[in-house]
Amino acid sequence: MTKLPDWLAFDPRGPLRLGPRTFPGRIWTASGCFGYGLDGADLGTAGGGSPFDGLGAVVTKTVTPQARRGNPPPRLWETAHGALNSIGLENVGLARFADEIVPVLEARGVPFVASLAATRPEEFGDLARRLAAAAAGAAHWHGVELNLSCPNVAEGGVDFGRDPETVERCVAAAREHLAGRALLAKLTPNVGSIARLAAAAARGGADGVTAINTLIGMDVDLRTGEPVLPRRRGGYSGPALLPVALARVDEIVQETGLPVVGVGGVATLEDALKFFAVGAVAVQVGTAQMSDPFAAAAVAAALAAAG
Amino acid sequence: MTKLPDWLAFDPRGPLRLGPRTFPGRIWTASGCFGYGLDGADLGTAGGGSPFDGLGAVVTKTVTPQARRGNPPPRLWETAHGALNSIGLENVGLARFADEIVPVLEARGVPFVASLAATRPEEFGDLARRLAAAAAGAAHWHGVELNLSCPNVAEGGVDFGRDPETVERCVAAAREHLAGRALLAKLTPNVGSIARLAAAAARGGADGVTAINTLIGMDVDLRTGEPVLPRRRGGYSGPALLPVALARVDEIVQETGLPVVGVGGVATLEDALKFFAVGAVAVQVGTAQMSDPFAAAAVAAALAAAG
Amino acid sequence: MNPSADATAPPARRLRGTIADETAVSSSMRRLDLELEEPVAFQPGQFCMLNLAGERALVFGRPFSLLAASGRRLSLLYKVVGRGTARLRDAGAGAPVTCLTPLGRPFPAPDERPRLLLAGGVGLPPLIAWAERWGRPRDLRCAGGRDGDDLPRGLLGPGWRLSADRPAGEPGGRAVFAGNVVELARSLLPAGAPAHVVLACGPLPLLRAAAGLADERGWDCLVSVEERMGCGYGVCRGCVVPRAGDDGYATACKDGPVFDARALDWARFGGEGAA
Amino acid sequence: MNPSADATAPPARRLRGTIADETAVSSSMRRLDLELEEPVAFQPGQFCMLNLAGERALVFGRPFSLLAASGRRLSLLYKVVGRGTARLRDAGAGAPVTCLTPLGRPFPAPDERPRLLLAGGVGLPPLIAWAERWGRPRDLRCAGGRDGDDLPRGLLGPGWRLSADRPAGEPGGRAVFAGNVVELARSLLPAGAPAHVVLACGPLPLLRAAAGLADERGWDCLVSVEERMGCGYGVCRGCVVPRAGDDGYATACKDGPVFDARALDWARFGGEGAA
Ligand SMILES: Cc1cc2nc3c(=O)[nH]c(=O)nc-3n(C[C@H](O)[C@H](O)[C@H](O)COP(=O)(O)OP(=O)(O)OC[C@H]3O[C@@H](n4cnc5c(N)ncnc54)[C@H](O)[C@@H]3O)c2cc1C
Ligand SMILES: Cc1cc2nc3c(=O)[nH]c(=O)nc-3n(C[C@H](O)[C@H](O)[C@H](O)COP(=O)(O)OP(=O)(O)OC[C@H]3O[C@@H](n4cnc5c(N)ncnc54)[C@H](O)[C@@H]3O)c2cc1C
Ligand SMILES: Cc1cc2nc3c(=O)[nH]c(=O)nc-3n(C[C@H](O)[C@H](O)[C@H](O)COP(=O)(O)O)c2cc1C
Ligand SMILES: Cc1cc2nc3c(=O)[nH]c(=O)nc-3n(C[C@H](O)[C@H](O)[C@H](O)COP(=O)(O)O)c2cc1C
Ligand code: FES
Ligand code: FES
Repeated sequence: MTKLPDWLAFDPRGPLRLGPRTFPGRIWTASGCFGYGLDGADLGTAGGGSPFDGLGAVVTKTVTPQARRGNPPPRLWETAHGALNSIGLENVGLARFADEIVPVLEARGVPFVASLAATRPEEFGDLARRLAAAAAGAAHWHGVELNLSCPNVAEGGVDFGRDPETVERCVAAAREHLAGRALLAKLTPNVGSIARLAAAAARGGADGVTAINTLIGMDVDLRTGEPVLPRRRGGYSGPALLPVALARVDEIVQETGLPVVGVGGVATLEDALKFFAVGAVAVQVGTAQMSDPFAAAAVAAALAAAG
Repeated sequence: MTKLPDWLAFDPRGPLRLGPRTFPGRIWTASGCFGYGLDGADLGTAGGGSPFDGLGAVVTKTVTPQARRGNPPPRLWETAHGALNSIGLENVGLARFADEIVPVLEARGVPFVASLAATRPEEFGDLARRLAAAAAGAAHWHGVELNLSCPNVAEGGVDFGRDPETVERCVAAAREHLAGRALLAKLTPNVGSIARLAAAAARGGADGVTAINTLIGMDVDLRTGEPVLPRRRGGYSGPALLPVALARVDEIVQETGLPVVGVGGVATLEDALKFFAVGAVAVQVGTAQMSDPFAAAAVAAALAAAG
Repeated sequence: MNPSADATAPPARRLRGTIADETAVSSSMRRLDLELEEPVAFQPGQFCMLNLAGERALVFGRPFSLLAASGRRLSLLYKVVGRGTARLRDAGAGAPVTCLTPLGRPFPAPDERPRLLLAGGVGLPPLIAWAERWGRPRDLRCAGGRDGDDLPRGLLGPGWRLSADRPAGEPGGRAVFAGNVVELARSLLPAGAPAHVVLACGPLPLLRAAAGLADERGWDCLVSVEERMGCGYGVCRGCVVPRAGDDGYATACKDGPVFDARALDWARFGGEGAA
Repeated sequence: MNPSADATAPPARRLRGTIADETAVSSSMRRLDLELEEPVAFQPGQFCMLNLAGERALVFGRPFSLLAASGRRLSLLYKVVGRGTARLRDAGAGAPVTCLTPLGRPFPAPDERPRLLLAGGVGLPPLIAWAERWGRPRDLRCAGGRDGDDLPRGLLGPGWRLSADRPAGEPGGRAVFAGNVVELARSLLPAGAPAHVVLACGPLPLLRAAAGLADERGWDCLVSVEERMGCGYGVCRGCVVPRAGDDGYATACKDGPVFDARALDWARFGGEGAA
């Protein structure tokens, strides 16, 4: 791809205005697939460069009110066309995130979006309030993505994020404390109408939505007949997801017109352009970022180089 | 695979008792992927044989009260890891199905399940009644699969099949007329809880459920920026679906204990065994049957040969 | 006029085999020779569904017209246009394949009327096969390409007239008409020329123009259509073309790919192939 | 005792390259030589995430310990156990790869205390590399296999003592101890033997037995663990092993793969690898 297609409705090489913020670019990394945006900083390629080059934002691993140790291994399983994960939201908790991680991201100038999860709307408000207080002056903190859709936790998780009213209340609770930051709700595809969830997020005050989180998936070990993941089912991501993610983004854009950050199966500039074609304003790279730390940076570079 | 795994809870080589019927086998073809069970009868391989050898049932293409001409082409699109279709339920209508197709299947001794779709519960009852009357003496007609989940029709279709109460009413309406035949409800994965739909089907009198129909999917033609399918989104099937189908079957079995006929991404005996591992009582071969008319027969033969 | 329904070709089989040979025959066309499990026979106009076997298999096989068969050797001509054809080209000799063949309704054998063969691009193989099997001197054979270099001249005997949209040099030393293949035919068969039965195979604009010519002159016309296919044997209803007379569809794989031009609804015929 | 945190190895890079050579070195082990874009250096115990590039790429790279590096040539030993390793074996010379390397915390350089090297199966390469770089005569090197034929004898100099669960013939002409590699070590270092620092690499039962031996004797013990990996560079939390002291997890890829045995919670350590 050396030339950008002329059907593009906007120039995806420019910065992105989303709610009150301007993001430096439209290629982001997806939550949970690039840690807290700290690891990988010392990685290089033969041509030099860093995995952070040209990124519009790093969406950090979802943090919860308290630290979580996550699910027992194995937590990851490759299938023929994608990946299953059952990390179980292992994370350092909001306090350490705010105290130890945000300052480093800020010092390094990494544009980031903090992903937050909780099990009740009030807790989302609380998380947002605490983060806003701790990171008040952080110039590179562009916004918050509410993870309303993690399939790998027993309480809350995906069921929680399937109810439009709950989505609206979670978003509204967080919105209150996030003046000046972009607020996104990350939605699950394991639902009938994702557009209804998006509309609910907008009513709650979201500046846009992120779609999609993982599908529910499973694999079986034929030697034992048992599920490969100890918790049986997990989150399905990777190349197999692309057509599903595109359809869900399209559904939201067509039915609500909201700004959508697309995610699911993106590995190349071509994949990203498909999301732009259906109206996504930015694109996240998830599973591909795990197999190649430079995946998102390479998409951003290819986009920048396209004439 | 020359030996069946010893963790199997039952011998999948035997016949299958489902409701009032005994099916000759547990490897079936999926609706819409093997026509009406007529085409392909004259196909052979170097070793002889027929695509129908060893099949437990052919689930015929879904028929509706009236014939439908389906959607404009292109109706099929290959993606990197699966297929998108937007056939739009093109079919000959119940009358021609009952009058012209059932007698041939019956004469050829093809065990079959008739797939039916309509847009209101009463219509399902009507379809069942008409078919039962026309095919009363058909010994190879084992049952009916209610397609409550086609994503490619404007009215009815998948939205329709997402409401447990509607599912229950459709099943109950058909059940009335189907004494002596197995009744299955085919469910959509584009929903939060598929187990709730399955439970509703059971309340309506289904002998089991079929899971899953296609996911909603989409692709974009990068030359034009337009969706590849004229109706934008279509049904996503094939290898990419396997982990999703397994998870959905597992969800139903774990939460309801109902008999489930598994479908989604099956191409080999190994794939089929994964469905048996999570408790499916039979398995359907869909997309794989399109690329190889002998796919299901080969799975059945491999199963029969396994010691 | 009906494409052969009572084809004398044997019923189709799914055969395994390997790629025996793969070579360029023009600037854009390649020839693929398969070595299959069993001998195969076919009627010109029939096709196969070809797929790589094993890990490199595509979700669907790809339809290719049959060019020639000799014992267990089956030959095609193809153009690399996307993922599947690129993978075929890169697979290399010895790569395992599966092949469902022969499929579809062929071009009928000739009667006393002369034929006008109109072939463009990947529409060449069935008409090359037809001409080889049944061609007579009074038939007019026209093959069209983009620039002339893309015509597989080694496979087009001296009986073939050539055209090119933008003729390049004359590498084959044979005169190339500047224009499309239907324009070439019009130049050779001006109004008042004796009636020909048209056999056309190529991209949709060619078929449309061929049907238009035949309609104008009141000639019979058979066209071989191209549609994306899933199964190739009639079960998926993925490969439909608009049928004349009602608002329904016929399948390219089983009702076709060869149709009487009058059996198709040209007004509704379009979509992606029309570009 | 800590695995080297201040490794002198350079930071990891993602390098492109090709498969330069691929050959069997025992009944079950194969050697893979890569030719990369740039020269690479590593510390024994470090690993790479290797993937095929292009159409044959796997969703995730696969972790392989580094055996040797010389200029732009990087060598591994591997066993075909599943889809990924089978695809590597079948890729053939010249196949393009990507390689993220060197990753993880290595085995530390030696101090004055003698080392007991315990290597089993695909745990051999890091300890072969360690012995090559830092081995001294007083270190005891033990390598274990299933039947002896699966040990890559050409790579195990005379300093290595060999064991096999079910010894086959003696193709290498060298005595093979009947039993597992920890039993071999116990037979050579009976109770009261001088203290050794244990370096262990292999399947979980081996690591567990090695940690048990060290614990009994009060020796230091470093183990290199194997876990399924997604990223290899610390971002996915997929490769965790149970940490001692709390009920949390450490990552095999970044906190390890080499751990002080006391840093791991052996009671919670298990799952699939335990079989
Ligand atoms: C009956 C029949 C006979 C054919 N005979 C030949 C032949 O002898 N030689 C040959 O080279 N090709 C032939 N084709 C076309 C050939 O099947 C397509 O070129 C091939 O399927 C493209 O596969 P791909 O994966 O490389 O392209 P894709 O990536 O699938 O598509 C690339 C491009 O090809 C177009 N395309 C894809 N499939 C078809 C199709 N079935 N028909 C028309 N356009 C398509 C797409 O619109 C796109 O522009 C025939 C098609 C049919 C239906
Ligand atoms: C730090 C590290 C270093 C390693 N070094 C080597 C090495 O030098 N040589 C070598 O041959 N192998 C090594 N391995 C193991 C190697 O990564 C696996 O054998 C490989 O990933 C299997 O891939 P596959 O697709 O062939 O198997 P899969 O189809 O993924 O799995 C097949 C079998 O391998 C097991 N397996 C898969 N991945 C792993 C894993 N990461 N660890 C343990 N078991 C696994 C599965 O449980 C299964 O039994 C190492 C692993 C780690 C974590
Ligand atoms: C290992 C792993 C961990 C993930 N963790 C999170 C998470 O913590 N929060 C979240 O919102 N999404 C998480 N996701 C989902 C991804 O952000 C993304 O939505 C999904 O994987 C689809 O995109 P992909 O196909 O590009 O991976 C995770 C995905 C993977 C594979
Ligand atoms: C071309 C095509 C047509 C289909 N038509 C029907 C249909 O008429 N009725 C139905 O219940 N399912 C239909 N399906 C869905 C399949 O029966 C099956 O549920 C789905 O494709 C998943 O299985 P697979 O991955 O094995 O194809 C169709 C699928 C395809 C690909
Ligand atoms: S390709 Fe399936 S019906 Fe023609
Ligand atoms: S493999 Fe991703 S954190 Fe270790």
